[in-house]
Amino acid sequence: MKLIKSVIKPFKLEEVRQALTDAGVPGLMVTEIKGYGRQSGHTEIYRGAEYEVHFVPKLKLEMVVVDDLVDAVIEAIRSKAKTGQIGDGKIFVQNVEQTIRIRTGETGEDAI
Amino acid sequence: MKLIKSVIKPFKLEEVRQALTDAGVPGLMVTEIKGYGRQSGHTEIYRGAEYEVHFVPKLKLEMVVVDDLVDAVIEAIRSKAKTGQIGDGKIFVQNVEQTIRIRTGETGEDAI
Amino acid sequence: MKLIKSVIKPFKLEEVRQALTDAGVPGLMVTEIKGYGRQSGHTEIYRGAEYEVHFVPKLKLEMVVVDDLVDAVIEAIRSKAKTGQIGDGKIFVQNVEQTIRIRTGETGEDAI
Amino acid sequence: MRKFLKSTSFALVPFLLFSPALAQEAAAGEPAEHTVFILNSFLFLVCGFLVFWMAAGFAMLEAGLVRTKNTTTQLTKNVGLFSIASILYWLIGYNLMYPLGNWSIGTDESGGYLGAFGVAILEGVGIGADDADDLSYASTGSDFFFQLMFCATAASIVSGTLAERIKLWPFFIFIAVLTALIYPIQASWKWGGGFLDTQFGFLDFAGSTVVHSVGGWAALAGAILLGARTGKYRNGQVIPIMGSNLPLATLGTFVLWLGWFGFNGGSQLALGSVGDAADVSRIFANTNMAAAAGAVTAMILTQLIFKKVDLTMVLNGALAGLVAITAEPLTPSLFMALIIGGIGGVIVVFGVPFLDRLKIDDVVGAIPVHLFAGIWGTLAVLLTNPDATFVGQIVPIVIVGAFVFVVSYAVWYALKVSIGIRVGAEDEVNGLDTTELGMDAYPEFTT
Amino acid sequence: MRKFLKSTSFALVPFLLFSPALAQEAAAGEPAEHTVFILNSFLFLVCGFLVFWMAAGFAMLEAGLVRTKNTTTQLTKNVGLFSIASILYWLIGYNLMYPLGNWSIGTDESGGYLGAFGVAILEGVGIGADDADDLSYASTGSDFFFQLMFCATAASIVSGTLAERIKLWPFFIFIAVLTALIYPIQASWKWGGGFLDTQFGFLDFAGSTVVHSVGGWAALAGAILLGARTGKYRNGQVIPIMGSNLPLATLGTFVLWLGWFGFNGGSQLALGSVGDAADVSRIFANTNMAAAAGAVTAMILTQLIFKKVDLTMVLNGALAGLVAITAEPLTPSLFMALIIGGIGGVIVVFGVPFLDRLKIDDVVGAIPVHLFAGIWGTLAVLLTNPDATFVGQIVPIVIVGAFVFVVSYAVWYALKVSIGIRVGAEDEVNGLDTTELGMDAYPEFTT
Amino acid sequence: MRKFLKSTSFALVPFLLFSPALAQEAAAGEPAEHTVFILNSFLFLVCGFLVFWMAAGFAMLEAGLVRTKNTTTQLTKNVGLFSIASILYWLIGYNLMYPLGNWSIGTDESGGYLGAFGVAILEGVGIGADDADDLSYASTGSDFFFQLMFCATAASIVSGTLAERIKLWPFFIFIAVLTALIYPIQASWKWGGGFLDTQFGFLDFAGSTVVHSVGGWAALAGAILLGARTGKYRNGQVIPIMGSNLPLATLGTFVLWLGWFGFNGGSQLALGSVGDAADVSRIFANTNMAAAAGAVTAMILTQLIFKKVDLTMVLNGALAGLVAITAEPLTPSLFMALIIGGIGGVIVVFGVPFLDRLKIDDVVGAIPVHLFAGIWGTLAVLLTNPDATFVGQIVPIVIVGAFVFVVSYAVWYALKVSIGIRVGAEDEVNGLDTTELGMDAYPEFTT
Ligand SMILES: Nc1ncnc2c1ncn2[C@@H]1O[C@H](COP(=O)(O)OP(=O)(O)O)[C@@H](O)[C@H]1O
Ligand SMILES: Nc1ncnc2c1ncn2[C@@H]1O[C@H](COP(=O)(O)OP(=O)(O)O)[C@@H](O)[C@H]1O
Ligand SMILES: Nc1ncnc2c1ncn2[C@@H]1O[C@H](COP(=O)(O)OP(=O)(O)O)[C@@H](O)[C@H]1O
Repeated sequence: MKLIKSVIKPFKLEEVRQALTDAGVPGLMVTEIKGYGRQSGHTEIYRGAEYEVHFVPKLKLEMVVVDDLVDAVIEAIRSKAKTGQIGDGKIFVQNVEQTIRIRTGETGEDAI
Repeated sequence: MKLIKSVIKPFKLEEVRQALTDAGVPGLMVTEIKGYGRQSGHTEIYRGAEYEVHFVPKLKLEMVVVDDLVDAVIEAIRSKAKTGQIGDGKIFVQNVEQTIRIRTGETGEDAI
Repeated sequence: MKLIKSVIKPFKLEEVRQALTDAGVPGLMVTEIKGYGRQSGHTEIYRGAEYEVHFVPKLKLEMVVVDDLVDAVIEAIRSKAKTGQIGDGKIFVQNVEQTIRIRTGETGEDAI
Repeated sequence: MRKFLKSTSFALVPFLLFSPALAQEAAAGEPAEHTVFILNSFLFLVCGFLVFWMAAGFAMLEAGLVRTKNTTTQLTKNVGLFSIASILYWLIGYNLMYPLGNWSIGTDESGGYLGAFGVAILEGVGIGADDADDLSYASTGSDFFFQLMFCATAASIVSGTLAERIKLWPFFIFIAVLTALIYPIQASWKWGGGFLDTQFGFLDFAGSTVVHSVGGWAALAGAILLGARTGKYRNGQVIPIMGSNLPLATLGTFVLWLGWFGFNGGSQLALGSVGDAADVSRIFANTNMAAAAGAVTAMILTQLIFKKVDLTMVLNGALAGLVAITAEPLTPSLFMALIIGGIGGVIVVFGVPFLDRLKIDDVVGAIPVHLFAGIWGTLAVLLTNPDATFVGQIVPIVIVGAFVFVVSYAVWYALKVSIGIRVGAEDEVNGLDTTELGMDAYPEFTT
Repeated sequence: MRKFLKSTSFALVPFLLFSPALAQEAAAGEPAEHTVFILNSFLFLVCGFLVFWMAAGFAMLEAGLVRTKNTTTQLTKNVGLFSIASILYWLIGYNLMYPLGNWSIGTDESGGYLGAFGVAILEGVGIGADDADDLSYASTGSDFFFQLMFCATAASIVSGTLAERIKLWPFFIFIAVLTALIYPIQASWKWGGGFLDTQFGFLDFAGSTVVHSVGGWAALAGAILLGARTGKYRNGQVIPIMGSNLPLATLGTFVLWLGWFGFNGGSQLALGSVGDAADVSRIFANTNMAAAAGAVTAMILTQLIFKKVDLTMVLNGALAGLVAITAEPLTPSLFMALIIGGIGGVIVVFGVPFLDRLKIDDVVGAIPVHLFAGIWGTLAVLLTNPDATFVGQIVPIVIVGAFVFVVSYAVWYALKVSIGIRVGAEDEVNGLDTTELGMDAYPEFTT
Repeated sequence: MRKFLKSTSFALVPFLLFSPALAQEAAAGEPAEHTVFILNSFLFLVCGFLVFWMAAGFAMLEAGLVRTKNTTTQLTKNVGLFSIASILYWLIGYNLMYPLGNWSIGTDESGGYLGAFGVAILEGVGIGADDADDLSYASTGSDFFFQLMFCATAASIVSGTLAERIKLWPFFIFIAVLTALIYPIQASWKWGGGFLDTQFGFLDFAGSTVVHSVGGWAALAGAILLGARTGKYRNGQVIPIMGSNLPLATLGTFVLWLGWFGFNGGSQLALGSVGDAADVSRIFANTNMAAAAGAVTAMILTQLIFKKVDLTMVLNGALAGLVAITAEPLTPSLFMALIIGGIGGVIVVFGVPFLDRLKIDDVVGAIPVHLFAGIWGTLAVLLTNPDATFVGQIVPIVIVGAFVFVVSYAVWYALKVSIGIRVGAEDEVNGLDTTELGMDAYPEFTT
């Protein structure tokens, strides 16, 4: 089981979610985050004082999937979240040792 | 050391927190997220237009614990977060390689 | 590649971000969380009724870095986020198996 | 409203009897007769729109004191209740409250018990002076407009207490009964020239009892039958449930404070003489003083008792000061207004936890503010108005309280056993906005 | 505003002719001549500040119904448009609207088509009665103040429809044209004594057509040329875009409701007689009833059709009720006001999805509320005012509509092809607050 | 308030001397004497409640411009300061400001320096014309109500500048001194008939100096002693700290704008003649124009200088326009009002960064708006009022400024060295809502 964590541009959520569902991802956690990366650091003015904006609003998606699904998921996100412009985001893959479904007590891949 | 990441229904927070404290979990990170899973997809109407609600408000709990505590934590969450109805949430377990307490510089299990 | 996840006091963000940039961290995800730990449990009164405040506002930083950078990152966070007072936060290190940059499709360390 | 009798009797007195006197007075500098009518009417319109504004005040106060997950519902209730009150007060309430001699039960002389049935009818378009319903008073339209707002105010009080767990439509049904029947009937007893006025000499200038305690009693009956919000009282402890938006609550309080100048000032019912102008001015000044005193008292008390100032209590304190001065905003000196309002502030600081000890869950503190401080205010008339008697104040307080509480309880009970008044347990947890309305108040802020 | 003619003719009539009559009347109890002037002026000032308050109402309503990422821009537009209207109505609009006989095209007798050019000039400081521009009416300053607010109202309507995608400065340019030229010219046709008044006997008391439909037509022209927000219509489906802050939207609606008492009540243009006072009172009562009926109707209809009450529709319903009664708030009985306002509520519940089916994206529902209900209200005059004729109502509706729509379309079009009116696609996605202003409305809430 | 002298002298003149004249005038169409009294009183009440409303405006503006973590505290300060002002102005301020000849130091003739001590006493209940304190003016209650609101306004100005770091109770103590002593004493110099009025012929119609600059000077003294917010100035750079809720800030500005019609309009102090009615109307129109011009100017300037419109500057611009016109809202033409207000807008756009360069941290821009534009407005009287002299304007500006600044500085200093005025560094970082009050403004939105 793998945890796939991905940062995307907020307005891409709906498309990506659709693609992930199609790819068979059973569940998602979506968090509003502030992203810092290459797409940062422009200057704004507030009441006459300049300041640098370091953070950009992003969404973080997390999902746990069976190993076989990892590639399809990566592909789904890649294709849908991509605008080709700086700030599109990243995908990270981590290992997950155990999963439990609270409602039923199922564990492992059944629980995903 | 393990990271236990769990999605629960928001109104269960207080009960779960109590049980986790009792089980000896020393700290927690709680994040408001939008959850997508089986409990999703009902239809609403806004100004005469139908739309599907894909996301449900959930809380994500994250805690790092010593290996020995993992089972007790899972049990604590399972028993308290369960309503038996769809959408109760999941528990995921991942490995953690290192922990540092910022205040003291302690590392490893001492830092948890 | 490692995922470094750290809880800090919100007002330390700017300093820590600066230090991380200096250390060569290319990107960050920042999430507003509620923290529970030793620095918790004081009592407040609302409309004449006492209650315990269990959670304290914190920020969670997540960044994926190449293995070589881990120590420098830990050091940067430790030195900048530290106030010496309870509630300064933690740093957790986890393994990351794969990274993809959505915009370019780059993978591995190139994508970080 | 003081000595309210829309005086058909007066209107019947031959006009000529008055004319010379009036002419003479006019010569002495007094406003011409029509000017008095115009000024009185305009006072009602201006004060009436201020009281209208209180509907917005209640809406914001309550929207600020509920949790976000119930905010849309609370807003909907407030817009809805005002609209329903507007319609039903026209349809039934107004003539029930002001039968002008046409009592269904009772008479003007003996004091009436039940007013007249029939929709409100205004004067025609472009009337001449002879066609005015009561040239010595004000236009019926302005009176209706002003009175309607009082009825709606009583209804607004209820929605705050019962927030976060009551179903939408049963709530509206109760509001319809309250504004069509309960409020007007008891109001007729005093302001329509009914038996509380005639037989007891009851004094309640702008309605500490007639309006505010009525809302409070109706809310109390509902709160008892409805039960507390899930999780409010656990293991013998009170678990505070924080209001989600204190700027809104503060805004609402300022709006109410502003509206109250109209509420009390307009209840002078006249602006056509030097004395009336000076009286309305006194009322404005006293009303403000009582509110200020209530706020300051709550500020000091919460600092002393809880060691920290509690803004929600300060807001409640200002409102309790306003309710307390409402029964007699005219006769007190500014110093007495300060005392009367200040005690209002004391009442909420102790009244809110007191209710909690009884496990009566009043989301916004409407019962301490409107009922407790309303009773206090009605009794406080004794302090400054020599015309008031203890019996003449206490008996009407009890009679109005008993009537409103019993009838409200009956209506709530009927609703409870028929269509139900409370949302399901899980619906409550998920929030009424999701389950009752399917619409979040802040869809982007709360994930 | 009914029968508006700032009556230079009147003012020309030798003063002596009046004096005896006035003196006599005064003896009979009527207000003295100067008192009438004062009361009329004060009515304008009080009602004028209420209508001013509507600018805040629109701002809050719209800020609540857009997404957070466009909120600062929407607020800026609202503050800006009111300010621009204030300046341009003084610079050009006022005399264009009230030429007082000095028509550029047309005459008072035949009915004018284009008013006078020149800035607005008020009466001097500390004038005596002889220096009043029209002693039988009201001070020019109060009239200007009141009229200006109507002009600004028409402009406010436009900003809601076009929210979340229009560029700031092109929007302001349009507002300048609207408030300097479009609104005043067509308003002169009726209220300035122009041809719609003279030749058609068109009746539009407070401006269902002259103000509200004008805003609606201008908005419609803009919406068509601007196109819908990205993502609103996808694959033949309507994708709802939720308002971000319903308490603000509700507050805005209450503010508008309150302001409307001034809007309709002040349009009586007089408070100096018993009849005028009673009329203004009727208007207040009817205005309130129509709003309440619109809200209740929308509440019931959304419950029946969608199975859940839709707060945003209820708010729109109240406003549609208000717009509907605006063409004739005086002659209806309260019952007829209920019917007229209630139908306003029906109109929005069906009008909003109807527009969506046409893929015309109206962010706040301004077109159903102000245009559709405005047309209905103008026709509804026929129900209660025997002076109205079908032709006299329908033809002006069409003429005003055609004029405003065509000219607005031309202006929008010119802006579109010159400097452009729509922000870039990515800018729209990121939100106008970031791209147009670089300033978040709630920088801490939205990550 | 222009030429304010509550004229005991006048009241002493034998009534008979006036009577015939009045009777004659009445015959010529003027309002009867009592009518004048009623209209004047009513003007005060209406304008007074509008100025009351400004308290809500300041509260919302400031709540919107601070960070969420300090919002509850800011709201508490605003409710508290108004309440404290209400009590202390009654207790001490009113008679200190209007000694009616009973100067503690000085006389009416030579010009007073220190007024009378004693609580405010209103006229009795239901007075006849003979018992009016000043039949030629207005009821004392209405005057007190109106004047009180001005005092509270001066206090409101202070809270904005010092937000986000000042302790609650020390702030309240200062407000008590300000409203009991500082404001009334200097106000007596002009409006109470004191030496600035008598000896300098100082002109300040509604208080650009007497009210607004006073708030500004008191705020400036506090800001200097209090120091900037942590993190505002770092390494010689200004680090902007964004306001958390711009819709609230915008709402607050609209509320202030609305209230200002009462502020300036009521300062005419009379509505009982054609001239007064026309003058109040001029004032309303000019006030609106100045605000609009301030907003538009700020809009254009921020676009030109910063390349993007800055909403917070536009809001400040409107307010600066209002402050600027306050010293003389009557004599300017609409065009001059536009110029005067527009320059107010220029002042804030440059004044805000200017203060920052001095490292004086003014959270909401109250010093540029109320002090800088207040000075400008007081000087601008010279442009349109031939009675004004340069010396007569500049010397009072300096005297008032010196007095208020020095005394305020002393009081702040005494507070600082005794109980302290600033919260601890960590408390400031955590937010005053947590540390001072233990209550979040939006507990659910901010994690
Ligand atoms: N090494 C990283 N660790 C964690 N998050 C990252 C990392 N690099 C980028 N991100 C996240 O991805 C987002 C997009 O990255 P950015 O560098 O701006 O653009 P791009 O991915 O197109 O090069 C950032 O806002 C940040 O939240
Ligand atoms: N594979 C998954 N990866 C990440 N989160 C998941 C996954 N499956 C479920 N979740 C989270 O758990 C929540 C509950 O899951 P759901 O399928 O709705 O109900 P249940 O767990 O009762 O079957 C979801 O809202 C989602 O946030
Ligand atoms: N075991 C843990 N797992 C996850 N988060 C933790 C853990 N321990 C602490 N934290 C986080 O770190 C924050 C600071 O910890 P705390 O115990 O209060 O202070 P300190 O780190 O100074 O001992 C907590 O608010 C919590 O969010």
